[in-house]
Amino acid sequence: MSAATGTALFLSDENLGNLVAEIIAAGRRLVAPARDPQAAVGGSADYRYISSAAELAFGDSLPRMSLKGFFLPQSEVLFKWHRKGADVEIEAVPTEFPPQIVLGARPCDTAALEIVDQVMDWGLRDELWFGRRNATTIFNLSCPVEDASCFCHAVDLNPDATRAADGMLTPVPGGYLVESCTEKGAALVEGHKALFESGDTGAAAERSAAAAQYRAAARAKVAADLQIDTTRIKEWVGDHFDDEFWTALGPRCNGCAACASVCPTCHCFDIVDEPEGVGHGARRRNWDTCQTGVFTLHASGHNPRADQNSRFRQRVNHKFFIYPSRFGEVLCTGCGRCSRVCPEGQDLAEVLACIDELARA
Amino acid sequence: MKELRDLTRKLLADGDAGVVIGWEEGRRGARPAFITTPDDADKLIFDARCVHNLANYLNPRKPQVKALGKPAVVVKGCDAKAVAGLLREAQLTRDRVILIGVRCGGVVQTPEMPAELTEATVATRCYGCDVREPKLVDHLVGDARPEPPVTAALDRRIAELDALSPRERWQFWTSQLAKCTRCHACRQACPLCHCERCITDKTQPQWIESSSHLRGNFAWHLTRAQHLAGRCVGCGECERACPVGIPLSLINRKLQLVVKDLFDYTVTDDPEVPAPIGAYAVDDKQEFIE
Amino acid sequence: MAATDTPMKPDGFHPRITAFVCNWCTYTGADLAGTSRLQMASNVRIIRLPCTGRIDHMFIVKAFERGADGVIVSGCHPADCHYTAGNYHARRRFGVFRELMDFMGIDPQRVTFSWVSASEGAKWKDVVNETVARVAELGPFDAYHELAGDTVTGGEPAPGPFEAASGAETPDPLEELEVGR
Amino acid sequence: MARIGVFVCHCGENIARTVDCARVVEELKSHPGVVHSEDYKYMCSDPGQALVRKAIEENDLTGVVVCACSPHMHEKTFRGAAAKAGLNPFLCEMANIREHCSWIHEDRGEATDKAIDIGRTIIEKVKHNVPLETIRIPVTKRALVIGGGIAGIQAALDIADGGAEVVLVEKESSIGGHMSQLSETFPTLDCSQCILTPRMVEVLQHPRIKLHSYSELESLEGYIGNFKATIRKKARSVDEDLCNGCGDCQAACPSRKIPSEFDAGIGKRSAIYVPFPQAVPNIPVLDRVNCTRFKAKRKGIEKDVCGKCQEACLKGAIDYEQEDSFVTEDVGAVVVATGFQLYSIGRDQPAGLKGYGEYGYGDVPDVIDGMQFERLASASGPTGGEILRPSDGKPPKTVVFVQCVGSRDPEKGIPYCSKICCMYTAKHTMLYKHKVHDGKAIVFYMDIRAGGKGYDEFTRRAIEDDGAQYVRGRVSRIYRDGDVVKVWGFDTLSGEQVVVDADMVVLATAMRPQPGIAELAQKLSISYDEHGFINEAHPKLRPVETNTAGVFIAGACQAPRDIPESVAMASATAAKVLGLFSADELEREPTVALVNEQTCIGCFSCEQVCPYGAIEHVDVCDVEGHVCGVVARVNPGVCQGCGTCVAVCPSKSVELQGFTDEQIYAEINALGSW
Repeated sequence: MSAATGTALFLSDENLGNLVAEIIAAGRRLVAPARDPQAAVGGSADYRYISSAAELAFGDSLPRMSLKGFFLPQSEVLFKWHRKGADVEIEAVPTEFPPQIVLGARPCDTAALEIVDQVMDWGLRDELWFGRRNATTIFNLSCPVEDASCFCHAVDLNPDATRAADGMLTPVPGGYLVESCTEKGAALVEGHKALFESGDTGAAAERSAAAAQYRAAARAKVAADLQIDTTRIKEWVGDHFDDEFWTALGPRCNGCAACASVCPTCHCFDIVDEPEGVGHGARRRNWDTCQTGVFTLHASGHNPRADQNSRFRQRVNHKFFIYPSRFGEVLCTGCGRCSRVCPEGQDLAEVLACIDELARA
Repeated sequence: MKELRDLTRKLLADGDAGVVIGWEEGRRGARPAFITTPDDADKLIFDARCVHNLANYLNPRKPQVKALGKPAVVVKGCDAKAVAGLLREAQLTRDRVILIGVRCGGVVQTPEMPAELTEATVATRCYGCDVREPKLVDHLVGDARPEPPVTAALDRRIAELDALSPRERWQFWTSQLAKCTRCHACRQACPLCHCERCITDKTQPQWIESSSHLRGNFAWHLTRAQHLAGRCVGCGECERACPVGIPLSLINRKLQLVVKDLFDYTVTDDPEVPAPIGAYAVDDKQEFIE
Repeated sequence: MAATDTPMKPDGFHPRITAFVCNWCTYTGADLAGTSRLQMASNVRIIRLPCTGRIDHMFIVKAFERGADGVIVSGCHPADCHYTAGNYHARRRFGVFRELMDFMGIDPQRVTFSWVSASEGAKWKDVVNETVARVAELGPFDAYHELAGDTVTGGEPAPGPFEAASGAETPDPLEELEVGR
Repeated sequence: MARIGVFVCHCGENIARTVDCARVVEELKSHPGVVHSEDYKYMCSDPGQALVRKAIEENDLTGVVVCACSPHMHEKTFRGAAAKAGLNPFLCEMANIREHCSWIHEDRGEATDKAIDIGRTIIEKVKHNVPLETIRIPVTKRALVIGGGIAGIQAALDIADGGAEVVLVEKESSIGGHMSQLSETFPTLDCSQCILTPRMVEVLQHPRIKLHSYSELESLEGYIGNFKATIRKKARSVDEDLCNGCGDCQAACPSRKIPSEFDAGIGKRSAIYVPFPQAVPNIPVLDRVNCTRFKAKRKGIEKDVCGKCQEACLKGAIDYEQEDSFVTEDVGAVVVATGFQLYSIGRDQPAGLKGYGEYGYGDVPDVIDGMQFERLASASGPTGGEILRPSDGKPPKTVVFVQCVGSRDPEKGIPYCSKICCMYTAKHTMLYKHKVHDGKAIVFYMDIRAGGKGYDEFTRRAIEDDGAQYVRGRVSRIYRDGDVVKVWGFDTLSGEQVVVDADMVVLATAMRPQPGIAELAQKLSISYDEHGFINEAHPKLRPVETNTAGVFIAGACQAPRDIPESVAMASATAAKVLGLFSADELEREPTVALVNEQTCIGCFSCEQVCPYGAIEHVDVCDVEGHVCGVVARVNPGVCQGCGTCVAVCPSKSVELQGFTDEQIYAEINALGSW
């Protein structure tokens, strides 16, 4: 997953603004890291639908939530029903979506989409997920690496990965180096080619060097944090379901599930029927998470995961044993959001380091 | 600190407590610690970064904590109010817990912040705190600390919201609640949300839609606030836990002010004082009733 | 009278009012209004409960969700509760809930709380007519009814997690305010 | 799947006039779950009920919705019909399209739309109704009667004669009530005491009646069949067991100028006294307010003053140190018979009433009220039955009687008719004429309301045989002018102003409930109207019951009543009480709360708000039998079904049968289809 293929072009800061304006003027929806003007917790940007370049916040820290909500909305209608006498009429939702563009996605968020693609196409193809996937063109922002909770390199990614992306922007003085790596990405550049400076100019080499330096610095920063072997971890987790390790970790967790909310790869959903009157209503799917007690509560009242120890174990199990066992790769891109958001200081990187050490011993 | 660690060692060594729940140093600042052997007592810390309300771990529906044995919990003044709430609501009996009170001079907003209290970093809940030294305790440790810098930011924001028209408030709250993903971290983080089955998880009938559209979110947040009216201790853990940054403390604090105004009630760490909802006075205010 | 008896805005808006009333006082008072043939607006649908003590704030929320433009909660006067104290408990809860609604931007004028005794058929009529007139003035409560905002038309994707349903076009009322720590 | 039957009643024209019943039938027929829908002119009639029964049997209905009148009117009727057809009665509900629809709207379209909505709402509710079984609770076959006037006496005797025990509580020192003060009674003019006192003695001697005189109800706990009454026995200063009623104390008492309440203030009594010679029990009470000894104590004089009664009592029954004492009585039913007071027309008035200062009552000694006239006319009264006016003791030659003083006057705060005044005024004119043969009786009246057996004949006799002069009109002013009382009135028939120089004026003042009735009603959890009269459960069909099961009402505490009516009501309550006591177990509606012990967390918010103490604590055990928690449980015998526990339960782990969250949700949901 190294740097993008294709020719590197230069997009000045000014032209980034123009690109945004042109995309919006063309009536396409544009997602980018932007500030929430009303955020209670200051600082961080979120991926938002934006309406002008002024909202862009590329320089901000990692968006608080991952990109997944634009593909698996936190709540979406699957269909509506209307009962007419003895008949029930089903109003389907469209699975074709108008094109949308994401600018400035973090590589860990974009890569997560392709990882989740596997389960979304497992036996039954999730039309809503893939409808949105196909309609979306994503340009990553080469990541400066947030803080010590980042560990993408430990799960076979890196800050400048372009997995699942259609292109990438790398910050260089005065603008961004732009590389497209898919036809969709190339088409986007082509559609606005007047805004991009070609790579033949004299400044190109300087910019390439700056970009390379930027990327190398980021890689070095993230590599300093966590050194683990996910294969070793997978084996240990698979073999140590009843290990005391889990009971030592669980008590701190209060089951708030904020980790699952912000996680780019957590994709569980619950399906509910919500009546809106007599004989009509909507079937919706909503984000759900294994961190809550009701997730596994049986109708009988029995709960196979009766305490938070087993729920936290499940989270690690699913990401580092179950998913790789079935799909060949871990369900984690090392974004570190779960550690940052945890109100009780639970730290996945630390947990993985502990497991790795146990596994090595 | 030494006092706390020595006490912890003693409680564990004498078998009085199975676990001492306090704070330790984590990679991202202070975090809850579960000390089960005397040898680990030195892990414990207490400073202004110890924002967590550890009363949450006394919720009887946390079997993983129960399994560690009789708990001794380090409580600040605001945490003691939550313990009083659990006692009041029969979720705990006094003989089942050891309370180690710490004298507190305010905490910062998040455990990752530096421990220095400034007007910019002090948690909003510390404004007007009336229990710097908890009374509902078995042991009291630490020295008295100076009053933290004053910040009435929360009350000021409430006053600003109150000054708006209902339509403007509606716009504010719809934009806030639109973010809610219904992860219910606010509930899990709340020491007084202790139901076995939360009302939002009840499906027959489904009073509160579990979908995170605004309709479900309004029903949830109205209900969460209403259920906490007169019970909320203002520890702010809900807001801190919220992954999308909804300013829940505004709502909780507003209702604290309402309850004070209507029933002259302020939440207390005295478990014998009944909560205002569930009690009544014949001459309660009723100007709003035609 | 008839149709003109129903308070209505010039644009023909007939508010929908859901009333939650106690069995012993207000329901019986409404019965008395009937036996006294007191003509009143036809906009109110009554749901009978044994006591105001039984009335949960979620009834009000659900009524709004289901299209009500206004709500009436009514029961026995203080000291008259058939069950001694149900109305006192309700008074406390709704005293708080009313403030909560107001704070969250739900205009409290949409909810009438009243005491109507079994002998107050005429008062019930007044409560009905005044509530209907007041809510008619406020207009339909579409803001609440359309909260779910998921009309399945036009192929638009459901709003993303950070796309405020109403935030886009409306000016931000708190722009000037310091919201955030 | 629900199979609901809908039955739309025309109620003759009452519903059909404004509601298009055919359209209601059609619309509801297509509502999901409805398999049968029809209308009929009188659904509550026998053929109407037969339609319901037939439909249940033929269509195998799982629920019945009767769109008709208020459930308060006919819920029992239709639930009974459903039960006869084998359907659990609690699967039948009423949609009120009469009181709440057809009677209050005139626009046919609007009323029909609303009726359909009301029907839908109840249909949706019924889909979530579940069969409920009647609750059986034990009954204590003992009744508490509050008030020892004629109504209370009659109720007590009838119940006791029926075989049940009775506890009779009277706040005065003697039973007898107002009737014992009357001279003669209409329309027969027989002596009141002659017919009453034997009944009083019968009470005292009845083996199954326990009398607590000079006592009041302190509190009442429990529920139908199982009340616990706490009775305050007020300090009488006389040991009831020792006293033999000899009267020596009364004779020895030096304070003899105290206005006698029994004589309506016209006669005097001593500080220790029995109110009248035929008192039951014949045990005196010491009036501590007026007793010299107690007055001195209150003034701070430490030395014991007086003590003459104690000296006089050979039985040593006088006990100055006596204090209020309390007894508790287990009873299964309560009869309230607290009677009335006369509207006091003096200057001091309770809130909401204005008084009649312009009539000079309290200022002009010869302006008296009806009860005072009774005492003047009574052979046992202060004048020995001679009619003598209070100012100078002369027989008055012209007496003006004014009716409707306070009654039927919304301006003064009492809009209702006191009902008995027309009759007793006529009686007064006759008593007067029989004693002062050359006297002139002039009556100012608004209407003469003499409905009742022999009543109209009675008033005619007063006018035609005894020459009472009836002037139709109101009196504007009464004042003293030298030796006479000037009465300014207006004759609306002749259109002339009338001024009468009267020797005495008798005001027929309104009947009001007894003071303290509101407090008593609150103790009993029963309701009262704006005037303080106790509300009956239904004005026509349940006139002696209240909305609190097991509490009944008799006499003038419910509304102005004369003696025959009071007695009839009293006997009716006795029939109700004896009916209640006829079985060892009582059947109760199962609309009570029920805890889901699986989700209950034992926070006991429910216990805090339960007005009946119906919440119990129950241990829950794990599979090995170890106690692992405590949850709430509702005692179905104690629960009255208010549902306050449901509203305060944070996790909704308690349900109120008949008004479950599912049912209410369904009703609100149904309104989403407007």
